[in-house]
Amino acid sequence: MLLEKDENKIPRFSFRPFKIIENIQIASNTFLLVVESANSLDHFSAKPFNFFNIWVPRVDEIPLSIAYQNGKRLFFLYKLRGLGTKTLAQQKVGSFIGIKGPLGRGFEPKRSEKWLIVAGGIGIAPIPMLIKRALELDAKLDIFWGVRVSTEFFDIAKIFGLPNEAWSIVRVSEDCMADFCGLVIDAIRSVNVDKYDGIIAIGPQEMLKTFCKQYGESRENTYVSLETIVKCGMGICGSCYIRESEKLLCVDGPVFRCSEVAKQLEGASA
Amino acid sequence: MLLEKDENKIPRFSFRPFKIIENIQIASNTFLLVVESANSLDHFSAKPFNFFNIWVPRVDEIPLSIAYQNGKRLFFLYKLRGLGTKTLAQQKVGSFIGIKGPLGRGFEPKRSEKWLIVAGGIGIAPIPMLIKRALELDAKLDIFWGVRVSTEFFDIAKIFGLPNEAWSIVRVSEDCMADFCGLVIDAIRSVNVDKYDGIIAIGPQEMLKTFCKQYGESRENTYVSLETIVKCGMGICGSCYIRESEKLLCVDGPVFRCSEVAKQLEGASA
Amino acid sequence: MALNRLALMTSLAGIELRHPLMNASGFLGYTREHVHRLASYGLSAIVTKTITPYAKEGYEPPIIVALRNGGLLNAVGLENPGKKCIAELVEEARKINVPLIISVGGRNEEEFVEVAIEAEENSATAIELNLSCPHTKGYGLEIGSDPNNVFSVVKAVASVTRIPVIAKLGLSDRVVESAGKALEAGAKGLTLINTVKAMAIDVHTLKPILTNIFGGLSGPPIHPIAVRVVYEVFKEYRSEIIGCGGVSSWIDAAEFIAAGAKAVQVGTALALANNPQDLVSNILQGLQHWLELHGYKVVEEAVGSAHRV
Amino acid sequence: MALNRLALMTSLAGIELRHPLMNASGFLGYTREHVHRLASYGLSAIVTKTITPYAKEGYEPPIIVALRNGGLLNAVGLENPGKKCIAELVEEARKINVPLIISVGGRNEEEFVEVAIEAEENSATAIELNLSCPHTKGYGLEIGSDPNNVFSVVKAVASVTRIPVIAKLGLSDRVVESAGKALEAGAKGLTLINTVKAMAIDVHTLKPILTNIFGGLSGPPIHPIAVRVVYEVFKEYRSEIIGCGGVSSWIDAAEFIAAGAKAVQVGTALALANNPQDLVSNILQGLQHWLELHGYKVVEEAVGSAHRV
Ligand SMILES: Cc1cc2nc3c(=O)[nH]c(=O)nc-3n(C[C@H](O)[C@H](O)[C@H](O)COP(=O)(O)OP(=O)(O)OC[C@H]3O[C@@H](n4cnc5c(N)ncnc54)[C@H](O)[C@@H]3O)c2cc1C
Ligand SMILES: Cc1cc2nc3c(=O)[nH]c(=O)nc-3n(C[C@H](O)[C@H](O)[C@H](O)COP(=O)(O)OP(=O)(O)OC[C@H]3O[C@@H](n4cnc5c(N)ncnc54)[C@H](O)[C@@H]3O)c2cc1C
Ligand SMILES: Cc1cc2nc3c(=O)[nH]c(=O)nc-3n(C[C@H](O)[C@H](O)[C@H](O)COP(=O)(O)O)c2cc1C
Ligand SMILES: Cc1cc2nc3c(=O)[nH]c(=O)nc-3n(C[C@H](O)[C@H](O)[C@H](O)COP(=O)(O)O)c2cc1C
Ligand code: FES
Ligand code: FES
Repeated sequence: MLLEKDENKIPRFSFRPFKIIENIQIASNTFLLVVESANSLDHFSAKPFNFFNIWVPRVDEIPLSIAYQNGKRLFFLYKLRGLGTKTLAQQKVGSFIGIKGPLGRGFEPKRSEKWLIVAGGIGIAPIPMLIKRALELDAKLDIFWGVRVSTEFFDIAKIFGLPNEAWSIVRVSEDCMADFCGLVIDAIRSVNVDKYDGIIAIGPQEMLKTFCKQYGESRENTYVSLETIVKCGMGICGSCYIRESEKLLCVDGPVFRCSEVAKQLEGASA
Repeated sequence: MLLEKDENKIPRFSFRPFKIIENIQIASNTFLLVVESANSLDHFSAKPFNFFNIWVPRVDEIPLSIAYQNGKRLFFLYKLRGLGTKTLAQQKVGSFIGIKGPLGRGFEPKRSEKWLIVAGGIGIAPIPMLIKRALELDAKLDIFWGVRVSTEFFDIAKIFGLPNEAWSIVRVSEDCMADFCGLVIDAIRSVNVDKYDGIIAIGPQEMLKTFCKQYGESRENTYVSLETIVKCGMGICGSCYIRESEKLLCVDGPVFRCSEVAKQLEGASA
Repeated sequence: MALNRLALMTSLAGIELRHPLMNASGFLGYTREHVHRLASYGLSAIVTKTITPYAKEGYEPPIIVALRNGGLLNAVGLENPGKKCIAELVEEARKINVPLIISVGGRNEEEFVEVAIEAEENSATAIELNLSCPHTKGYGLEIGSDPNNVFSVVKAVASVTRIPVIAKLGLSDRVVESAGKALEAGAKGLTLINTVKAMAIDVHTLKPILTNIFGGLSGPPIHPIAVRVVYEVFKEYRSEIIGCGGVSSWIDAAEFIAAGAKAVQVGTALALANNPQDLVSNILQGLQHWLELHGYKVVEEAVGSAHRV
Repeated sequence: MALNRLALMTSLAGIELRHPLMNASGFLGYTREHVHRLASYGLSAIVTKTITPYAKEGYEPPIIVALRNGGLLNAVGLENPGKKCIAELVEEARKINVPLIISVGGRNEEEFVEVAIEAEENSATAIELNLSCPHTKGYGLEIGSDPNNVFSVVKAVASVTRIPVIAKLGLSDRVVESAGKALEAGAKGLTLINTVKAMAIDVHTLKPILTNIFGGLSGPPIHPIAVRVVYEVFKEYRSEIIGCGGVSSWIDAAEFIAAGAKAVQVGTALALANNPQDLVSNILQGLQHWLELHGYKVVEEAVGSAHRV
């Protein structure tokens, strides 16, 4: 279920200072960032699939999904890509970064629902937060997580201390070192999706495109969490627009129904 | 008891639009102004002896004591003096004026106390509000109200619908057409002030000066409500400063202990 | 409450407008999808992002940030796809039947003319010359703060286009003089004002927040400055003005109209609103009440009413 | 928490200050009683209301009003009792042992010099030349927006006084150039900035609110503009600067210091605070924490830290 946006935007759209508590590599090319608000009065509550824009001073502003929240502590999982993420990985514990958010709309199952989750690569990032919320909502999640090489895996249950109930995870890797060998999109072919209240996929655009082709046309409750270029995160700069749609990813997303982003995903192959 | 000032000052220090509901002469040279907030969300609660700065557009900004409050309606009693009050008297019912406030600190008896009130002329203005509050606080007020000519009197009980309990009023006029003949300051000479928890005077400076000389030196609980030139009402312009004191009337007043304003009252005779 | 369509109608530089409220340039406005989204807000006209002759990359993020004072600070760097996008924008606006004003930017007269011609050839409704961006080197205020430059750019554009030319001016010492020059050179209307040059420093990292260091301040903080400029310019020339800067309620819009504006642009408040549609309709409802309160039958009668003192 | 007196010490134009926080001119400051009250706030120095040679009546009220955007709008009209009050102010400040900076105003060099001499003869600590009031005809910004005028006024005053001269400049197109001219002419420090010319109209009565129509905008709305000016001027000249404009928390003050200010003035926030003493001590405590956070032992080390990028 797509959630509403928060009320007062001024604090959400400002960079609030957060202190880096941890910033460590946890898998190949993948980092865990833990930050804590420097302002004891700072109050926010992120929802699953909200994201935050992380300001790496003088370098970039990078959108990252909230991986977990614990009071004033925010957790992010990120993959090294270009200058921004690499510079982020160099930030030292104890130093400050600026954080804008929560941005976008949250997304979560309804009470007692059962959802199928398909994550590709770092697409796993928002899932710990989703599990946390599912536990609260008495919902069930079956997660398929696919990566290219199994060194990309890390143990979300252990990192975030998630109890092993109400959710299952099947690991899929192209190097055949996990539960299933191949693409995650192939791994779910055998699953009876009809027994779920909804399904959501998050990962590379190619994967989402295939996913929506297979499941999005016949089923209403098929969602994807997209990526576009996010600059401002505030609905102003227009860089995150969805092709042939009025929607902006940073305001209305990142989660959309497959039907809303058909044209956008088409473009992905180009 | 002097009351604390309100919290957020931005709305108090802005001119909020009020519609004129009534603006009629009720005694010689004396007007009753009733206004109502044009903004249905506007919220304020004035205390006795708070004052408001009334903006008479393009002419002046005039400090007037709150005479009474009834929900969104504010009541003022004013005497014609110069251009500002004369122009105010010409404002038509239905037109708008801007109002800044509540300003200053409020002043009220403590629960179940008994106070002696000495009002000279238009110094009666804040008294209806004080009576209203006294009724709520189960306090008793004995009021002496002196004027020069008895055409200056008006019936505050009737105008504001005040029940005739818990307060008494003795009318004093120099034209000998009232309960007592002479100056109000003479009228109270026969009163045993020791039976009161406190006494407060409001009126012309000369009267306050005499009052403080007589009662202010021996008794701690002797107060006066002063007038000085009030321009901004915000503690900035400095026009309302109290001689040889750190206090500003618009911020710390208009009610002071006699001991705080000795030098100021001295100046009054000059 | 239904809006009184007749009371709210206005016109600006010969453009008929359903009501006085359009978006400010730079809030979306350079793709077909943006135009569509803006139209859904219920605006009476759409102003594009400032378009330069060729695609222009903006600055690296951070490019926009909210400030403690309730305003926004931005240095986007006039990022836009270049004049080639104009055809698509006009087409989209025509489909949904809303007037489209092309905001035009350039480093010199030739560049302004180049984009203006493209706008005209595609039959855009009007042109707004951005002579006022306070933070993009070589553009905007670097040209617009000198009344003579304003004159020559407006003149160059006005003499080659038949669609109305609106000059958008920013805060500068001689803004009133610049306004006069723009009118003299053929501008049919003026948009007043753009953002005000400002900056923000993050005290935890000791770094300027914007990648460009300097940016433009927008939103409620600049509204009283913008009202002042509108008032001064109207007083001097009684010209057709679009008030812009810090409008977030009907009161702000009414202030602009009383100061002399016939139309009003909203930028920052659209981004800070939870629901831009509601924001627009609340402002319009407030304006309509306000007109009724004063017995004005049409917006026109309220324009410049604060000068009748 | 007790303040670390050593860490907060600073100096400006040769004046030793217990900490960086003084009041902005125009908040009280023209009677003995005002000086006393200001001193009770815990400020490190007191700046007087701008003093002109002879008593000057201000405008009729409304002279100051709060705005919806959190700022104040004022046009007091430089009301003051004239230079004769200086002796009393200095005497009071000496009694309570706080440095007193006389803000000096005038319509021409002679008037500035006249008041400056009075200040010097009474042994005031320093002089702040108000070259920046945006709304009083013939005074302030009408002089201060032209760098050559700034030069001649500062030169005239600096050449006849030995006490430090600080030039207070306002927002104008050439403020950086003016700052350079002021320094060249002998100013030992710069106060940046004054209020920004603005206005407010009451939409219910359709009247400009201030009797003077135009006034100066102060408070949080102008802070990012002021930080920008401080940053630009510091970058160019590395001069001694007092940051002024919209400080209402330690963060605002720290931003000024990081931008290049050695001291900070607070005006509007003093008036909007429920308790000015608490405001001052909260800002100072915040600043002290901030210095510690960055490992700075004294304010001086933090000055201009945002330029080290
Ligand atoms: C809503 C959202 C949530 C995201 N959550 C996560 C997450 O939790 N973990 C994670 O590792 N990554 C996440 N990403 C992707 C992450 O933002 C990019 O990896 C990052 O911005 C790359 O920055 P860079 O400077 O390192 O790489 P660059 O050198 O800038 O670019 C590398 C690649 O990243 C893409 N990219 C660059 N900038 C952006 C941008 N501003 N927005 C989107 N994509 C961009 C480009 O298309 C390019 O292919 C998310 C993206 C979005 C839009
Ligand atoms: C806190 C306070 C509460 C007041 N409450 C009331 C009230 O409830 N009813 C009432 O009739 N009057 C009240 N007054 C007095 C009232 O403000 C003045 O009568 C009014 O301002 C005169 O304005 P004017 O333009 O008509 O007269 P002016 O021609 O301006 O002056 C006439 C006289 O009024 C005094 N005065 C002028 N302006 C001011 C000013 N801004 N502040 C104070 N005194 C001024 C002058 O000393 C002068 O003697 C109050 C004054 C103060 C300070
Ligand atoms: C992010 C952003 C981008 C802007 N881009 C432009 C632009 O491209 N062209 C232009 O003329 N003005 C631009 N502006 C200025 C706005 O059009 C407007 O003048 C200013 O924001 C004041 O209005 P507001 O307070 O309603 O936002 C931009 C403003 C912002 C905040
Ligand atoms: C009511 C008022 C009166 C002022 N009077 C003066 C003045 O006499 N001389 C001067 O140099 N600045 C004057 N100023 C400007 C302030 O000193 C200061 O530059 C400005 O208010 C910005 O600071 P702030 O935002 O902290 O108030 C005045 C400001 C206000 C609000
Ligand atoms: S990222 Fe700027 S509009 Fe979405
Ligand atoms: S009236 Fe201005 S300080 Fe009191």
